[in-house]
Amino acid sequence: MVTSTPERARTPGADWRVGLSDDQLKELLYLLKLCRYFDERMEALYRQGRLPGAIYSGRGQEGTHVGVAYALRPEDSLFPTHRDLSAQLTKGLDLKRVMAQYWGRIDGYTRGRDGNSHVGDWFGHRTWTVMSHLPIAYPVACGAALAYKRRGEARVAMGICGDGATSNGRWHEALNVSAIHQLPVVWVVNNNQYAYSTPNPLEFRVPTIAERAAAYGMPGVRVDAQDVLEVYRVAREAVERAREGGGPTLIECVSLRWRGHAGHDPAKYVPKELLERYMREKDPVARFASLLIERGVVDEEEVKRVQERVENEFDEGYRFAQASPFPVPEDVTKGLFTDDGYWASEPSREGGTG
Amino acid sequence: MVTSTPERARTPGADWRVGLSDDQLKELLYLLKLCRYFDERMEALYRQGRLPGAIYSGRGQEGTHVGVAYALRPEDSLFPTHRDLSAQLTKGLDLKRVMAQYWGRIDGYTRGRDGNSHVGDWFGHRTWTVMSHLPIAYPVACGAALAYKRRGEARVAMGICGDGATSNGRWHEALNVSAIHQLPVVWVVNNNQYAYSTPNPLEFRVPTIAERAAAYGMPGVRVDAQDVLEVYRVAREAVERAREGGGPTLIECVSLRWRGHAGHDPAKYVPKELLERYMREKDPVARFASLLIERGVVDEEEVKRVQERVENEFDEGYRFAQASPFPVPEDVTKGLFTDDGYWASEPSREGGTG
Amino acid sequence: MAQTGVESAAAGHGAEPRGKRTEDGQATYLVAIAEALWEEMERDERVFLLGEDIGVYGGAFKVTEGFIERFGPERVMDTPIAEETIVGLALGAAMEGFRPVAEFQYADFMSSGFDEITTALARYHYRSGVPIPVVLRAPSGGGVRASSFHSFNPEPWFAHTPGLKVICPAFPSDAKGLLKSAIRDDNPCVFLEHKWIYRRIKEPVSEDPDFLVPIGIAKIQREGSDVTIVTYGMMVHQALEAAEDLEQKGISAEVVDLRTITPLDKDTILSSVAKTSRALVLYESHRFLGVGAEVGAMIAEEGFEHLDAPVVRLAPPNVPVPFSPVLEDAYLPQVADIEAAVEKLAAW
Amino acid sequence: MAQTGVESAAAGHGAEPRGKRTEDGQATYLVAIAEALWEEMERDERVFLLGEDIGVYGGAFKVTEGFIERFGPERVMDTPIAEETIVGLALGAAMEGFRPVAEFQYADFMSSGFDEITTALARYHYRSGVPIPVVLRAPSGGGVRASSFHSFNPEPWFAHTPGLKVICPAFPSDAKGLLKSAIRDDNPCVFLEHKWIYRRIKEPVSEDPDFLVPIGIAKIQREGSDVTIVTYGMMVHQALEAAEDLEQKGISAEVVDLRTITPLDKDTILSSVAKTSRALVLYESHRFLGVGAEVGAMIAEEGFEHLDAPVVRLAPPNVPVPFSPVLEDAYLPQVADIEAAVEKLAAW
Ligand SMILES: Cc1ncc(C[n+]2csc(CCOP(=O)(O)OP(=O)(O)O)c2C)c(N)n1
Ligand SMILES: Cc1ncc(C[n+]2csc(CCOP(=O)(O)OP(=O)(O)O)c2C)c(N)n1
Ligand SMILES: [Mg+2]
Ligand SMILES: [Mg+2]
Repeated sequence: MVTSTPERARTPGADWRVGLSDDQLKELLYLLKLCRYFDERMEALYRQGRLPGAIYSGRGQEGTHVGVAYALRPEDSLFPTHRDLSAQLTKGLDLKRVMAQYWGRIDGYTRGRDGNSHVGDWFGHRTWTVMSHLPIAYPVACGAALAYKRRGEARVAMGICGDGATSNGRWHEALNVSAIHQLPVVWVVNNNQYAYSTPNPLEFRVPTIAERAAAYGMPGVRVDAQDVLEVYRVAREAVERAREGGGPTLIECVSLRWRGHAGHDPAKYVPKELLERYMREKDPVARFASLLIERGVVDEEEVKRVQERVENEFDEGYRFAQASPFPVPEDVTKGLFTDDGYWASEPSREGGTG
Repeated sequence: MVTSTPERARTPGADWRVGLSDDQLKELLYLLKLCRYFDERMEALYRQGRLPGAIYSGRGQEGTHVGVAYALRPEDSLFPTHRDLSAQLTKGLDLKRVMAQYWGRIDGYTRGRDGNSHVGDWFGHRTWTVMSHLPIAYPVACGAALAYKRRGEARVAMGICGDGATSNGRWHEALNVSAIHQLPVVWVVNNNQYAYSTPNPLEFRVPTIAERAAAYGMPGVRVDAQDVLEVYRVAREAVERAREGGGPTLIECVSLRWRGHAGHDPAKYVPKELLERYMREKDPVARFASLLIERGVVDEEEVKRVQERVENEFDEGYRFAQASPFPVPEDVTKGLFTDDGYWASEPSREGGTG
Repeated sequence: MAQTGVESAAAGHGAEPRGKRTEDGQATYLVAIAEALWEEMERDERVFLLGEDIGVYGGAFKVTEGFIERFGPERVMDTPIAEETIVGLALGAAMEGFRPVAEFQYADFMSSGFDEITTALARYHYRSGVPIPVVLRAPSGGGVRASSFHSFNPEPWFAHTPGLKVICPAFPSDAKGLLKSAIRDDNPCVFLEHKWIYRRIKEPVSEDPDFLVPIGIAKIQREGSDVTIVTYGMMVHQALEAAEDLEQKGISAEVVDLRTITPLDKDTILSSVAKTSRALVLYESHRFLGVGAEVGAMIAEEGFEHLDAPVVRLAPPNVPVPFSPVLEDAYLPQVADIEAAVEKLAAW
Repeated sequence: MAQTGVESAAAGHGAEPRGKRTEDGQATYLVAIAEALWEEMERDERVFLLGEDIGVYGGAFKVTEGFIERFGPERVMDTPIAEETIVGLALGAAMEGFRPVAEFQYADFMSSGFDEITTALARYHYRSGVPIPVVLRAPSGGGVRASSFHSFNPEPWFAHTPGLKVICPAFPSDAKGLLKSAIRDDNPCVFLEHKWIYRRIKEPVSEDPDFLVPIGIAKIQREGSDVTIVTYGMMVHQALEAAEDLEQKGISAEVVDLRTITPLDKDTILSSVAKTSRALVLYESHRFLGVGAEVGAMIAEEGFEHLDAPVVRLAPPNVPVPFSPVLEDAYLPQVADIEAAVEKLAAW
């Protein structure tokens, strides 16, 4: 196992920007801000009772989500969980359609069949439509990676799951099979130190998750996810190794879940000091903005403009979602199988009670 | 991970008999011979079409089965698989009732409800009634061990499974949970190098199974199972550690499956030279008999007498099984729940069509 | 008994602490369940709880809030997300004399522990004679806008599996009495709590520590003479609402609440049908091979001579539970659907 | 068509290689299945096989013997004992354009991959629109003295699960034609082969590479006028044997072979019942909520006006499949039981 040393990349001589252009660095900033703002606003709407269903905040973990997903090419596939909406947004999902999903509208990616972060866009941005059962997409990521390998395509599948999901049998099966067949897959564990209320020591008895990679015969890396560039660097290395036939890698990104498991959870079980320290010292969004200012890539003005852009996009998405009709009730039985052609045709935009 | 060195125990100064008395050494010899003879005779009966159902030979792995089970006390529990009948016999199961089980008779431990090595005797010798699904008893062993820990009893649970079963998610879950809660459990993997026809390299990509123990935060030991004393020594160490509150251990016992997966399988996929070498050089039964003769614990005569005893017991068991009646057909629906008292009363010995 | 319509928004996601009885001594379904657990843990130290986030957090729905403070982390055991092993832990401990009660965070995740439930837990006794006093509790069912993975009704899978008793109470008293019976039962019981009911339904509930409701006995929740509605779980409440409306229209519906799916109380069902000659089987699990398939087939076989009309089934279609309120309402049988079906039957 | 009694001893445990067609061109059920796989792999390179021991070994029942030599280890992929992941591999590869056919060594072990089957595989399309051309093949059923863990009939679990097509052929031609249809279908299909039938039943089978049997259509295997026997799988053969005997006694039984459980061919069932006015539903899965529960309830609901007698069900009791021949024979419906049930129905 390797523990990545974030500061290394900043030492004189090393390329602090890990090969990224100014435009790319700015794109990362935009993504971090977008994900953060989306998360904050959606929670506010939830608290006001203006959002149906559930929300799963990824706040504090943007370094993980944006960093790993940014290492993927459009043709690579992503298999995330409930917590990883920011990774899906980084992969390119349309904010407007994501928001329509949250409000159960026909323009949501699932056409109203699912809500919140249980979203995906396979034929567009090649992301798995999230399912709750943990980590049910890990074995599926093996299957996609198998397809790439069989066809000799230079593509990679990435699976993300939480620390808690690593206790589940499927996690072991998927890592094991990916190693045996040297599949082009990258396994990301978003170790935010809690599975709902359950802390790491009740999930496993080893100091790190990354060291478990050895049990499968694959490299393991542990990275501090406050630093999006370091996460990106580590992920890119793993993605490129996989792409070149070097097999799977396990990456543990360490952060803290700033909010409760879901909207209703005040997360009193997280020690206050720990949370405050993370929010103060390890905010991946604030850190990255400071870094870019410090390095002269952007100035305060530009950061403000990014923030404005993000807010506008959110408002636009919100209006789009509210204007999108509900699905038609009669369609509830359609599209279970391909046979009725429901998904092959545009959905009806009339007749829903919205 | 530790790789045990069988020869170490034989070096001058070391206690070659690992603390066992002459009587105990002789008991081991008897058990090895019993298990071997039973295995051979049952296969012969199967080939003659005189045995219904299936058989799963454990030949060549007696060093594992006898060695680990001999390290348990009567009050410890054993959770074996289809391959591990010899471990159950070592734990004390009555050969006669085991044979009645093979022939579907009422005196079998399952009262005819299951056959072959899918046997167990919970209230007697504290062995799990084997189920096929791999490794379904591993999580159950955690539960038994949890009970011992909770009550402060100095008891241990032992789970056995094959190399192939380690690829299954349950294996990971059980090891992980046992480590988190430091349960008094010993995990034995009977690595006979094949899962049905599937060789180790298609099951995992690490050199050994024992080294996976590190991923759970428990000790791992790999032992050459040709040497029953060394297996016993390693198992006893693990059992005693567990008993004293030291938590779980993973033990990998390496041998080779001499016969096919089940009676019908000629196992052509096992390289002939490999098999021959194991049969010639690594026969745990023959080796142990030679050792005891060499060390003067028994002579050729006594070995012959043990063999005779074993053969007589088999014949007696055979006669017992054939004389045992079949269950009564009307009882097929009984004993699904405790409510009808079926298992609390002696079974009817009349009315079966046997 | 208070009750709100099925169309109200998500409430099952564990928003509030479970709370206590009301001042006049009524208990919600959730409180009744918590009381059953508490009393049985007080009564019998072999009883312990295990599951995800049930300790410090008190469970996703706060059923076990306050338990860890009273009983400690050994008897209120937080487990990793390893459902196969949660079941295995319960089974192994039961074999050694404990009486474990395992909580699944949602009944949906019982599929993640399916093999240990249907193979190990369910079949062990039949082959060994060892008593297996295990209860698996799980919040099931829809109507709370929780979509496909938090609304499932697994009872048909488990009712088809030999060796499990499957319990689906609709009222606080039944929930309490049946859960206490399940904990005292020497066999594996799947106890499905309905998350729509948790905080919606309350009633006076016995405080007798030995108050038990027997497993396997249905209950007539409302007497009637024209049509029998056989149902269970959340649908009991929709059926009662429909029956009330139907009364105005001069149709007298009898509501049979199964309470237990296996063993199924055929006698109560058949006597009711003998009286009314008409049966509507109403259920929330998917229509095809849902619980009502067994009930319908059973009536058609054993109550044929009583029937003056077809045995009609009303149930959700065979698709995953959808999220959008419009779709979920189209998916679940509504009170109006029940009334229409009963009217049609009555006019047969 | 050759056939031996249900009481004969174990034959399903993969004892012999699958062999070829007989000299006169007949194929056993097992050979017909192997041909379907082979032809579809020849026709479409996106089709590949995966499962435990299917490569070098040729599968526990030798269905894929000789395949790895022809198609190589990539298209005949041996997997570890990781059923959840076998299903996940198939699903992921299907999402990327392959058409995987996964073999379960026994249908019993589908419970070990249950979550990926019923959650991931079954529900993905409804929420995403992505076609999922996956076939899960598995040897199911009893009658071969293989006891509880090698005799299971999982079809009720999967038929209740929205999003799976469940296929249970009884004859070689149907097995071949339906398997080819399943492989060409863009949806997840659970294809349950009956291990008792594998080597027992043979018949002439089409060699046309485009010979397909449509999914979702039942077949009347024997015409009759007095009683309809609705059944599938191994029980079709018992029903036909019973029908033959009954003919001697002057009772004319019609045998409807469902072939597919979902989608269920209601029309064929109901037309037959309309003709005979009497239905016996015969099935091998446990009685309670087994396939016949749905069929019985459906007839009682939609064919009520045709019925002159109760819809009778004949099925094994709700206990695990026992090993001892005496017990297994008591467990499985026997030809004599079928005859008795039909006689009783005919005399109603
Ligand atoms: C198999 C399964 N069991 C239980 C749950 C309920 N559940 C949802 S999220 C969660 C905690 C997940 O923790 P972790 O994997 O660390 O992810 P995080 O939410 O922290 O990102 C649990 C227990 C589930 N989704 N799947
Ligand atoms: C979950 C599951 N899948 C498939 C099988 C079928 N099966 C029985 S034994 C076996 C091979 C087991 O190999 P291993 O674990 O190495 O044990 P061994 O037989 O070599 O002792 C397989 C695949 C099973 N019993 N359980
Ligand atoms: Mg977490
Ligand atoms: Mg092996």
